[in-house]
Amino acid sequence: MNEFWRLPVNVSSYGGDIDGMFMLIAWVITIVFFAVEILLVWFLFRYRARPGRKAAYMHGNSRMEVLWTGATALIVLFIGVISRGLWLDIKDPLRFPEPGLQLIVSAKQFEWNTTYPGADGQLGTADDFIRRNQMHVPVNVPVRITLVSEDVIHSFYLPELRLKQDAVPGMQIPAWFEATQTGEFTVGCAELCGLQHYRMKGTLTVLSADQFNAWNAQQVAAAGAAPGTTPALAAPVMNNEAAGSPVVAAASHAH
Amino acid sequence: MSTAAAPSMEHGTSSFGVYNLKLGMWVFLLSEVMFFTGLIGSYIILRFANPDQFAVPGAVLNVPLTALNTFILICSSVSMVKAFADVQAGNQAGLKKWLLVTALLGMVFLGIQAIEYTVLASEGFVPMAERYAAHGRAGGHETLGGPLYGTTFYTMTGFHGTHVSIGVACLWWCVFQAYRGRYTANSHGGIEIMGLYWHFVDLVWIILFTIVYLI
Amino acid sequence: MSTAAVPHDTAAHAQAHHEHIPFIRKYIFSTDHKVIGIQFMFMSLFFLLLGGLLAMAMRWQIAFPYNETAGFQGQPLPGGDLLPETMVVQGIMLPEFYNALVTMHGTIMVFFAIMPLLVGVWANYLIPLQIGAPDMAFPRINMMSFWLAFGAGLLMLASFAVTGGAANAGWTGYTPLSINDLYSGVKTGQQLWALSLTILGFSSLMGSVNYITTLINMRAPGMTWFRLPLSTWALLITSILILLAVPVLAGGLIMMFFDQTIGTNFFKPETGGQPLLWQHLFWFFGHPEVYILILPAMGFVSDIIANGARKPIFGYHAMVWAIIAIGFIGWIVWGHHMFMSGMNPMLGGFFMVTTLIIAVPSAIKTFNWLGTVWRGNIRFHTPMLFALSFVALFVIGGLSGVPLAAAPVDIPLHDTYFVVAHIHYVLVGGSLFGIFAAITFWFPKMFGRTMNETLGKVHWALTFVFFNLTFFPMHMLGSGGMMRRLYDPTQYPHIASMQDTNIFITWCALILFAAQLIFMWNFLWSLFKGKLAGENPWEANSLEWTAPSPPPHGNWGDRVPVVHRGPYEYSAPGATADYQLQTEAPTGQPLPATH
Amino acid sequence: MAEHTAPAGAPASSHGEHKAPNYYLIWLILFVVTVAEVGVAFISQIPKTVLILILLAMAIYKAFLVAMYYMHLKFEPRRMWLIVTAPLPLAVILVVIVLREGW
Repeated sequence: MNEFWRLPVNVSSYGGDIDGMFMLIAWVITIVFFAVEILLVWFLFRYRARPGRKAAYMHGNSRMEVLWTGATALIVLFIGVISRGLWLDIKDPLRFPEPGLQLIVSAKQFEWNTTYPGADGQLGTADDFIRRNQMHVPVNVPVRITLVSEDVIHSFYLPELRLKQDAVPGMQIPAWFEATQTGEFTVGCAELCGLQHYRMKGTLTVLSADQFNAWNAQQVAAAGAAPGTTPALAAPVMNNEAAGSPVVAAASHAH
Repeated sequence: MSTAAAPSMEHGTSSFGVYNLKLGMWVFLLSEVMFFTGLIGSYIILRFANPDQFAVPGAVLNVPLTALNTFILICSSVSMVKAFADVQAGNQAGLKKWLLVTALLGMVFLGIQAIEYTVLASEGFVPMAERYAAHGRAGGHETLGGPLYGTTFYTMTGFHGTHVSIGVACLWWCVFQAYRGRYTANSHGGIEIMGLYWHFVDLVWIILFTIVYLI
Repeated sequence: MSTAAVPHDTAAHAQAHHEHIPFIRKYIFSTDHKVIGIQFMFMSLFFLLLGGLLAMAMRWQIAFPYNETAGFQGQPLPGGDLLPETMVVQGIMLPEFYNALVTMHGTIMVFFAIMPLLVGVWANYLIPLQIGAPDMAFPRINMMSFWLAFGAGLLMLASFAVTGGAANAGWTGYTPLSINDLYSGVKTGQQLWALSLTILGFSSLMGSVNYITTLINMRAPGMTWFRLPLSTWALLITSILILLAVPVLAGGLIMMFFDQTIGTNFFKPETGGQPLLWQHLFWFFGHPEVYILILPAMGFVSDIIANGARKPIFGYHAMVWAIIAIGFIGWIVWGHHMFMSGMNPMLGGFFMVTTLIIAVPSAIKTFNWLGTVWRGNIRFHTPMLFALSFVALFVIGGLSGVPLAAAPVDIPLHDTYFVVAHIHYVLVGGSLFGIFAAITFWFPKMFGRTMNETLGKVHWALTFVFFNLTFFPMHMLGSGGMMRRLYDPTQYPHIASMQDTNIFITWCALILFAAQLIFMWNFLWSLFKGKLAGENPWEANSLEWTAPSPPPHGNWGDRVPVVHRGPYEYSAPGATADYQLQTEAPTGQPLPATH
Repeated sequence: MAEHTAPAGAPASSHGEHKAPNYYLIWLILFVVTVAEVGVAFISQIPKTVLILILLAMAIYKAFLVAMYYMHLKFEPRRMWLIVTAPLPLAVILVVIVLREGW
């Protein structure tokens, strides 16, 4: 079935749950699909018009109505109930795991800029550094990102990490992922954002912890050598709730 | 095939006891409710998101003047309903008189709104203003609100004003028809739906006045 | 009634001067609901063709992009030389033109093809005929409704010719891309887009005020609510949805237009405006709109399947309540279009549950259609084939909605070709097949001649096969991670690896498009040369089949039909034929004890 | 197709049975409530939330009066109410759900 649906390779901690849920639903709807279509084709064949025959005269059957209404309701409610927890695990900031790394991903036509906390491990300080269209993260560490946009709506899409989240100008939207394998993966834009939308792509490089620390140290050194890197969150944020508050706190979205 | 003599176009087989024209107007007003829901809803949402952009009541907008305008619109509603009552009672003179009063009151409302807009604009309060100060009334040049204030104020009151303008035009048409003797005690659907529209516009203003000017 | 045998066409035709209405009043500025319906049909079939052409150009670009670094040589767009340099340069489509194609294909198909084909055509044509009324409640407002829609269509077409080209921010027009030409490169086109849709909204409102009033007030004697054909029921609920949803869109569009032109700030984030507010307003309209686009087709299909199976519709009351339920629940599901938009995740949970619940009335309808063909005596005429295909394809479209409705599964699927496949299964496999069924079914009533059955069946077979070959593989492209609206999908390695599928889809889409030319030919040929149809060529029950074909202005002259029974009395025991017109008086003959 | 005509019987059947309400009394109430609204709005002692609720209640009461008496809804058949109140839940749904966004 994975082959049939051509799912991209999964390197996300919660990707397995999403894929499992997808497969479960895929099986349910495949069974329903075959049941209904085979029944339909069989009826069409069995009850095709023949001379001298007359159709049955009936107006319905209440018990059948109750039966298929109830059965459908049960199936969809079951799907709803099992989906809800997973949805909140992935999207509700209150349920996010303790992050090992916090990043700001700022979208603009047509690039993804990732702000790293720099030497002090704090975002929003002078030693932050920015990488364009290149994201480096350590493996097996929950990464919390805050999505902002400088111009229009973009959608931050990591197919292999089963993550998609729009970046909306004027909002700071939290998201998280945890990569389970090292390697290079796709960063794409899933929301039409202008002429070069199709080229708004980047690379996510998942490194081992040691490699990541080495890479980070190297970047920090380079950034220190060339001071004056603008601090993160250059995007003008008019949202009153977020204005002036620290990045990560603001990201947790008052409900 | 069994058939029956066709009823006239206006009768039909009614299951609501309401004739076509009136039912059609009510149905149309429902869509108007949703239209103003979109506008007022957007206002509420934008205001909740940006409370600092909206000035306190009276700081920018001239509440006494608008209260007078509200009063005028309420008066026009009562004159409209009197016109309807008179045509039902067969009182042609009363119909003409009250229709004229209604149309004139509607025009006074529009006139006052035009004055209000002119004064506000001269103070720098325009739909696209980034920042503005209300010279004169609030004293000094301090910033009283943000860009969304003007945007929403003019859009909402402007759309209401457009509705009033359309209403006034239709009222004059009714006046014209009334003078031609078009409406009788037995045939006055035009006056009734005119009234429905006019009262609806009044009703919307009652809500707008409270939400935009007083809160 | 004497006109019964004389077919007259809406196209310029000599027979017009048999009656003493001047040509322009009879065919152009007509207040006859049937002429207005036919006018809507010609207009929207034109837009359907245009929207299809735009899709073909898009498919060509997707299959044959120029991306030599990744090893894709590209193919010049056939006929691209005819287009100006602002769209196609030396056979290579420009990204801005591609984005305009994406936008205009969606806009034209949804607003100017499918919606008028379902509502403008059939609500006008069928409602008075099926309820036994001489015309609409407000015939002149009805005429204005058509001409406003026509004007809106012209405006939309004009946007291709203005500087900067047509709108290119997607048919959903997400702000701020759609309000700022610094971001999209399109100024006038985007303004025309908002303006045209606002005008079309007014047209739809006029129409639905008319339909609702007519349906409530002008039913023939004996036509109780539960004797209405399901087409009419569906059109009633659709009209209510239009009435209450379209003004919200119109409000949003006007705000958008002000943002674009006079510099207001509703959707501008830099001044505190809310881009997501537009999405909420758009989808608050947009989801009822989805049901506006499918409910009427469900109604037509119910009528046609009962007719083809020669059997009463299974569970008439359940069908009616399912339509009403879809109409109600449709108002509280719009957030599933915004699962990834950054809205409150708690809301996401709420919308997921409501969305899944809507599967229940859809399932009720599907099973009732199955129940209708069960133990029938099925005649496979062209409308029946399209109606049955509607059921088969709606099942796929409905089921593919389930993974999209389950919010966590939607995370990888959102904004991918899975969604494209889903919407096309519903809008083409569903609505358009329903439209083809309806056109072939009521064509004899409209024009007094039947369409050619052989051509009809060839058209059906090709459409059915190539529709599935075109759209089914898109599901896998989507679960494989191919995003929507990509000018050059080969830019992404994981999509480039599926490029052979894209090429296959494009060829199938071209054949699908070509198959529609058969329909066009059949339609035009049958207008003039089709076999003459009597009053009731399909041996159906509902009231329109008691009027002459085509019905004269006023439908039944100075009489109205009196209704004695429901619209689905097929194969009733004791009846002389296997159908009984709704006007057939009760015989008083006792029913036999057994059958 | 005279769209401006009421049928002969219609007004009698839909309005004949009730006594015309006292339009001037309604007008007086509307006037008094409007004055009260403006007055209340400028009393700064009242907490903001309470003030908003009071003002909204007054506005809705006025709107209710206009609809019931001037638009004669009180004298329409009950099933008209079904039609007329249909969009109100939708209006509430739209505003409440979008506000739940947490902006």
